[in-house]
Amino acid sequence: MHEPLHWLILFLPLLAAMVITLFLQRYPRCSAALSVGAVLASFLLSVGVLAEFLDGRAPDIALTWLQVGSLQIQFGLHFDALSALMLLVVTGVGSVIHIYSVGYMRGDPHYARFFAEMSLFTFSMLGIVVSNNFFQMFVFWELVGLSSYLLIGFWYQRPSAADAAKKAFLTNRLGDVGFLIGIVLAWAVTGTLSFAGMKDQLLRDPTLFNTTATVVGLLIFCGAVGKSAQFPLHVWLPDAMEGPTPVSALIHAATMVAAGVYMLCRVFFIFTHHDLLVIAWIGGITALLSALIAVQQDDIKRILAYSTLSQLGYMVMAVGFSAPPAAMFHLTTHAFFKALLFLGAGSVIHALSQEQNIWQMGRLRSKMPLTYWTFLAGTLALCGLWPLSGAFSKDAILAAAWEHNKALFALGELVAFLTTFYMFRLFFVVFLGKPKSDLVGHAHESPRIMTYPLVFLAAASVVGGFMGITQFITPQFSPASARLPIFAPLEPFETSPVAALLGLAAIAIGFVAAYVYYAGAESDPLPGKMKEVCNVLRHKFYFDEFYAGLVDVCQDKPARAINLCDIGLKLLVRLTHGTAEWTGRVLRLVQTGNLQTYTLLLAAGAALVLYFMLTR
Amino acid sequence: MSPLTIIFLLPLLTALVLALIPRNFRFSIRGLALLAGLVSMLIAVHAFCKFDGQASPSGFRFEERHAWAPGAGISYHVGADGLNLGLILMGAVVLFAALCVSWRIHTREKEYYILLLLMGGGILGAFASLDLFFFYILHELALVPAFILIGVWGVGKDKNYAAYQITLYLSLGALLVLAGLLAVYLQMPGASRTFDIVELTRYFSAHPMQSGAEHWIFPLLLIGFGILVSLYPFHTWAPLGYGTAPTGAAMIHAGVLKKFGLYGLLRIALPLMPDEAQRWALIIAALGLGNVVLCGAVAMRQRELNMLLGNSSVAHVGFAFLGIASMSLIGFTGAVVVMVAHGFLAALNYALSGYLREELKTLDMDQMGGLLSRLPFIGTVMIMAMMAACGLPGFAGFFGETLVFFGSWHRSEVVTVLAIWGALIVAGVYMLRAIRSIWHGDKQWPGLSDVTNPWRRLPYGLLLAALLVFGCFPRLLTDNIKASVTPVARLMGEEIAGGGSVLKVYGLNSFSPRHPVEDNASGAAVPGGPHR
Amino acid sequence: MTPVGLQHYLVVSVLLFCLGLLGVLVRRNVLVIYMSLELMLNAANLALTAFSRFNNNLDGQIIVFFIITVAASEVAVGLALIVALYRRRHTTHVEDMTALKN
Amino acid sequence: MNPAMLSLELAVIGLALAVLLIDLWTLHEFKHRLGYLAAAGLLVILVASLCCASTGEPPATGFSGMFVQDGLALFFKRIFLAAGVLVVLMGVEFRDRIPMGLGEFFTIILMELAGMMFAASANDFVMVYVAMEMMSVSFYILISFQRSRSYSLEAGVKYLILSALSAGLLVFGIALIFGTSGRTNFAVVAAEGTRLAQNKLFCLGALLVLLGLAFKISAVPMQMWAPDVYQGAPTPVTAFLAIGSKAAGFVLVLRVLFVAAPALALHWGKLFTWAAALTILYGNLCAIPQRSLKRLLGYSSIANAGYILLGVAALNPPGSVAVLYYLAGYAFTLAVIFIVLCLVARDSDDIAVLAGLNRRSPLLALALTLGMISLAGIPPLAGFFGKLLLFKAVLEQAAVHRSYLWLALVAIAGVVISYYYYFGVIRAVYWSEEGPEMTPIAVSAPLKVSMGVCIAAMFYLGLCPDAVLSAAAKAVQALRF
Repeated sequence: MHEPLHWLILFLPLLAAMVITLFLQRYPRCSAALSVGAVLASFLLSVGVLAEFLDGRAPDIALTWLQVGSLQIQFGLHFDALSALMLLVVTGVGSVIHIYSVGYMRGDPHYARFFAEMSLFTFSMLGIVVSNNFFQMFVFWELVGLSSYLLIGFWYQRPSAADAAKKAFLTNRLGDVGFLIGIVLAWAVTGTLSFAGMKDQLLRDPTLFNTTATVVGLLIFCGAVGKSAQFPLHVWLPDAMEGPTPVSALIHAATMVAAGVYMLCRVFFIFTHHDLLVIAWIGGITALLSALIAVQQDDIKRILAYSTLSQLGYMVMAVGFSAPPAAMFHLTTHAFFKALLFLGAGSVIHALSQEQNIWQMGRLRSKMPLTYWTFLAGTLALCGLWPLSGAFSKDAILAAAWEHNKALFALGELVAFLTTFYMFRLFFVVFLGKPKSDLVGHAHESPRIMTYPLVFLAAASVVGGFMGITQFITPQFSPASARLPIFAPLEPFETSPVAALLGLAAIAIGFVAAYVYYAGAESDPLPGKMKEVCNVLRHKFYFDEFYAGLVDVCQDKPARAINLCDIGLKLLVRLTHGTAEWTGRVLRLVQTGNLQTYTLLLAAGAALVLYFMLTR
Repeated sequence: MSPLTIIFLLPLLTALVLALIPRNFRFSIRGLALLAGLVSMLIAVHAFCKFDGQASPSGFRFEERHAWAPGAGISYHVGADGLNLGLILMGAVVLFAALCVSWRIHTREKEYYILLLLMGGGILGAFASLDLFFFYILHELALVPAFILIGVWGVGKDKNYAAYQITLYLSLGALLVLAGLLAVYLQMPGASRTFDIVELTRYFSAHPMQSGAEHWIFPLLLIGFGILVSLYPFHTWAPLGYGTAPTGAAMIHAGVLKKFGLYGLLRIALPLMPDEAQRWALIIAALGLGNVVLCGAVAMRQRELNMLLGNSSVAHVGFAFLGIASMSLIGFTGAVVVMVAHGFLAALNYALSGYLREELKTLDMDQMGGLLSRLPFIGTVMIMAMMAACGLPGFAGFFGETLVFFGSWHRSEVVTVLAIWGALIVAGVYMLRAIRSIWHGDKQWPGLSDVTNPWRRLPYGLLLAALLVFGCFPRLLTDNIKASVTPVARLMGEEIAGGGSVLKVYGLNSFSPRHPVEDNASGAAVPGGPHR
Repeated sequence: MTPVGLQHYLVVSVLLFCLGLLGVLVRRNVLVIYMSLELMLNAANLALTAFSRFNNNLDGQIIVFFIITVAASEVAVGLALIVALYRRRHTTHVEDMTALKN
Repeated sequence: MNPAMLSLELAVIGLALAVLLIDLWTLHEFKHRLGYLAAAGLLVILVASLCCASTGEPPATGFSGMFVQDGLALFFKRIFLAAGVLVVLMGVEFRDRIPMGLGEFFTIILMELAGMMFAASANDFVMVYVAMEMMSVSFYILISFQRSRSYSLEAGVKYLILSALSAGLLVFGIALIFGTSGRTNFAVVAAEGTRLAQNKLFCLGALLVLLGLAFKISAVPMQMWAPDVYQGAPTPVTAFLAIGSKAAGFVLVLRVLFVAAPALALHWGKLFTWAAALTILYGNLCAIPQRSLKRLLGYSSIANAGYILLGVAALNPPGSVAVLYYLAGYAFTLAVIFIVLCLVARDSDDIAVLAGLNRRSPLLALALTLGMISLAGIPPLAGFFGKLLLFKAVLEQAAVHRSYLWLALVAIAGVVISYYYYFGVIRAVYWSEEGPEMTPIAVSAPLKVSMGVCIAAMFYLGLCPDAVLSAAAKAVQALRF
């Protein structure tokens, strides 16, 4: 491929976004076509890049964006296994979701704006993927944050959506603060921003970072905590479900939230084992907390959101176990099945006139068969039932956990159980049982432009495990490792049978538990049985309340105090001005108009002058 | 004739011509003013494109020099280098935009345009001048117009106080600067005294000022320029002044005039008194942080849009101060980028808030909400502008701010961390809250009208485009800037080599294991970095 | 008895000057104030004459002539002014002339 | 002795007598033409002084050294003549408010002018006294010229008493100086300067003289009269007081300090520093709450005396150059302002009369604004460059004595405070479109021209300082430091 074509991968979506914003606001169909075309073209070009990479001809392109003194900032396109895989995920899943959106968003008054923002997002996400240096990555990191903000707040007329967008952006920014500080620190020590350069230096001198090594790693990890919504910054993701469902699928399930994981893999070389331990535990905690919360959610999209959080926790945990290939593998399969689940949920919501409460659904199996079957495939893949794709990727992570940290392994198994439990809770309540509201009666299968993407994604979810993704990516992280076989259906059971079997057991227990409680349930039986626990879970462990208090104490109260100081300063200025005026008014009283006052003062003044000049 | 001369004389002369036109000829008055602004801007753009710093040995392009008053050491000397080129371009664009958005002014148009042109032309001339006399008086040309503009066309019950406050406060700063500049001038031996900045710089780099004099001259300049730039704690004039000023005046004042002080510090105070500047670096940094963090926090509490924008604008110049306080090439470059970027940004923000004020008759954010659906164009542009204000990449300010972070890290980690907090979080909080309460939400607004006429959209588009262009292609600015600030940075760098005084001053470097000077060895070649 | 010397003249002159000044400060009638002012001038005259005499320098006495002449013209104008004021206001007291103040 | 030395003074006195004589044969309705005659005559003399009269190089002395014609004297005489022209023209405009004796009004102005010119050339303490009294006596008459207006009379009496009091101090001081030095000639006194500087009696004498002069320039502690008298006097007379009397006072201060007693002056820096600082603060602070325009200008004149004292306090040649330059600019600035006041403030001089002026007469509004800007010292007008020179002189001294830095800071504070009331005037002019009186104001051609000339001069002095600066530098060569 020629070099300009590589640039086009990145800039086609941006171009689409710009053209739509500037010229096509009034032409919804054209804008949709343009947006979809752009992302499809990017996908095709990405396939080209993959071919190039497999041939060993993938280019490294870098322009100097900025050069001031010792600071050199490049704008580059870096293609390796990691970025090629991620490119395909982003553009591939992205294309499917774009196409789905054409149907899902039909009739919305801001149809064109939606596609412009989607294209902008695609551009930003691709920018992260192809970055060859920290700075460029940070730039696109922020842009992704922006597009996420715009898309969550797409229906800005809804106060809840507007609030959610704001919350998402600011929470992300908290992570970005650490990320940026980490970048600056890393640059200050190594003098370079490029991944390759820094990696080279670290290889040459592993003690380069000296005492700051752990700090750098943790600061960089902060970025991932924000973007991938890890504990303790996970609170924004569930709220982000206020955005349109395709947005949730693309951004808040398949791609953007995975960017954190991608970044961790990309800069894996910078982490020390202390960092990795922290990363693993943060991932584990996130996985567990969100899986627990998901058990007691009633909003279909929120359940999926917590599920996403939980799976992201898995991926981050995998990075913490020094297993980036496993993380990337799970990232890919998760992109397939979580996008599928969201789109399926979207299909349901679409059919039920925007109803999202699962306790208003039921028996949709007969009304929406295609959605039903694809959703089932997605659910099973998510639970990790062999031979669906989730099984392979999840087991890779659990195997790594078994090897590194038994406590986290146990935690992982617990999460696997919970995952199956809440997913089948959702599944039973929504698709089986009795209809729980009148809406179900009017439900009907979605149009083909929405169901075909479901089918496509379901297929990918099913066979994702056999695509050889680990095999493709592993050489990048451990070049010395033996070449793995491309097709290995029984691989989980071979590498770590304990993990795989325990995983299957967890799925089985989870399924049975869900069946017992929720098959045919009219309302949630759990709150009645475990009132306190459910209350805590329904309040998401009171994180939002806690943070509201924290923000009030750490930000609003100080701000109020500072504002008072500022008012004090203003008063000081007024006081100065007032003092001058007041002095003038007082001094003016001397001018009584009486000649005698004047002569007296004049003589007194003269006497004073004489006294001071002649006695000194 | 140098294009710089035309750029600033054209608005000034047009103001004179307007004075001769009868006040009923509204169309001609506005047309002529716009034409002058347009031509001035086009020449500025042309000069910006044609600029190549290498062309002359002195580093200045478009130089023009005439003897003016040799007896007093005054000459007419204009020239551009990377330091002021961007500012001139920014000033010219903002002036034109300010003239464009003034179409809503219907009372006493003639005086309004005359005063606006005087203000804009004056400050452009001040940026172009390489002679302290013209540098000073052309800036002061704005003092009276600003007073009258706020007083006559201003909005709000506090406008009288605001007009007085801005005038008195700024004149205090200007007079301190004047005293400082005169003191610098007097430091030269009697016969060779000159106000020429180039010669002053040359003289003082060969004969460093005696430190006794430096000790009081630098503070004079710092506080004087600081007042002009609303350095914490001398900032209280800014939000109120801008908040009450008519849109065009607020744009020029907040966007362009405010940069004068920073420009003065970089152009005069630092190169002439590098040692003293080093000694004050920590204080400058602390005050800059005051701007960024404290004024940012104040902005969070504001419920009036213009007060919020005013405090935000005060907060942003803090980054330029931090860049200056870093005393490094990267920091200086960042500071200048911040200056240019903030010029466009502040002008854009005030242009938009002015439109809102006209439409809504209030800027109380508690009464707004849901405006985006009624005002899609203004809303979209303002959301972009507000995003730019919280340091989003793609807008010019981002590069300035990050360069400042990179530059100041070696000086003080604590300062940098706080600055990053201020840039990403504090700014994010108040801007997003503002977007939330103004544009988002479900309030209905019948009867509002958006800007639909492409001509009316022009000024907003122009400013936004400028922000985006420099945000995406920062080298347009930085390549020129770094060439021009390299000598200044070198002056500072030699200090590091000489006594290592810098680290002692900051005393905060324990965190970073390696010294910046050594880092350069492993990094790319450093044209202007510190030398050993 | 010591001969009358320069000091004695000067003491008298200073006393006269102070007396005149006191008059200016405490009297309320403009006419009297004006007379006191003349007294001050005469104190200076006395000093000049004494200096002239004791320094053997006639310049001082010539200066006195200058002063007397100038003072005469001043008095002419001043009295006319006071009369004009009296005709308008029917008073020559300083407390009554406080229309211009603050 | 060269009688031609006195030609300027003689010409002015001759002109005065001519006006007085012609007045006898002039009908009442044509009397204002006498003003034009006087103005034209003065203009001719001014032009002559610029082109033909001796340049003051080398300095010529006459009348036993009492009278000196040097660069300094000429510089001031030109200022006086120019001020005279403008004041006479103002007087013409003012004629409807002078019930009788218009011819005498012009004559006395010319006499006054002659007194000022003598002051500029004074080289002997006796000359100082005589010139000052010549000015004072003329001012008694001029100030109370509106005999039907009790304000005018009251101002006259106040000026009479206070001026006489200060003259008393001056005379007594002269007596003491004469007594201790034996002579009254500046050059002779200066020659014995170092010996006399030890003599307390001489110091007392010199201080009393300076106090007497401080009255003329309205500096602390002799400043009390200015607001009352400025307010009460007829406007052209106020202008003449502000421009001429002050300049005459300053030339005398310079001469006494730097010609007669340079040895003393160097030790008295502190006196002038304090005087300058207090004068600046007093004038500016008192002016803030002021509503009467002429009274405002009275306080402003005190404040400006303070600024000019900065140049004296600097005790160096640049300081004196600054004094000269400032006074030149000050003359034109005040002339513009008073011309506008003559035209606008007819019945009352409350600041409210300016309301709507911008609509009534944009030209006058602009002229007044420019005047205020220059007075406030804002670029690019004369007042700015004058203040710049004054600051420069003070800062030059600050390099040696750090206490001068505080003086500079006080001056800066004073300037900032002064903006408060100067901008108050600008505000009155521009803020409101409506005023109590909205009829357009007719301006006679001579006044238009003179306003134009003054504004041009303000710009010229503000932007192109070289010519006047070198003239001033030459002029101060007469002084010794």
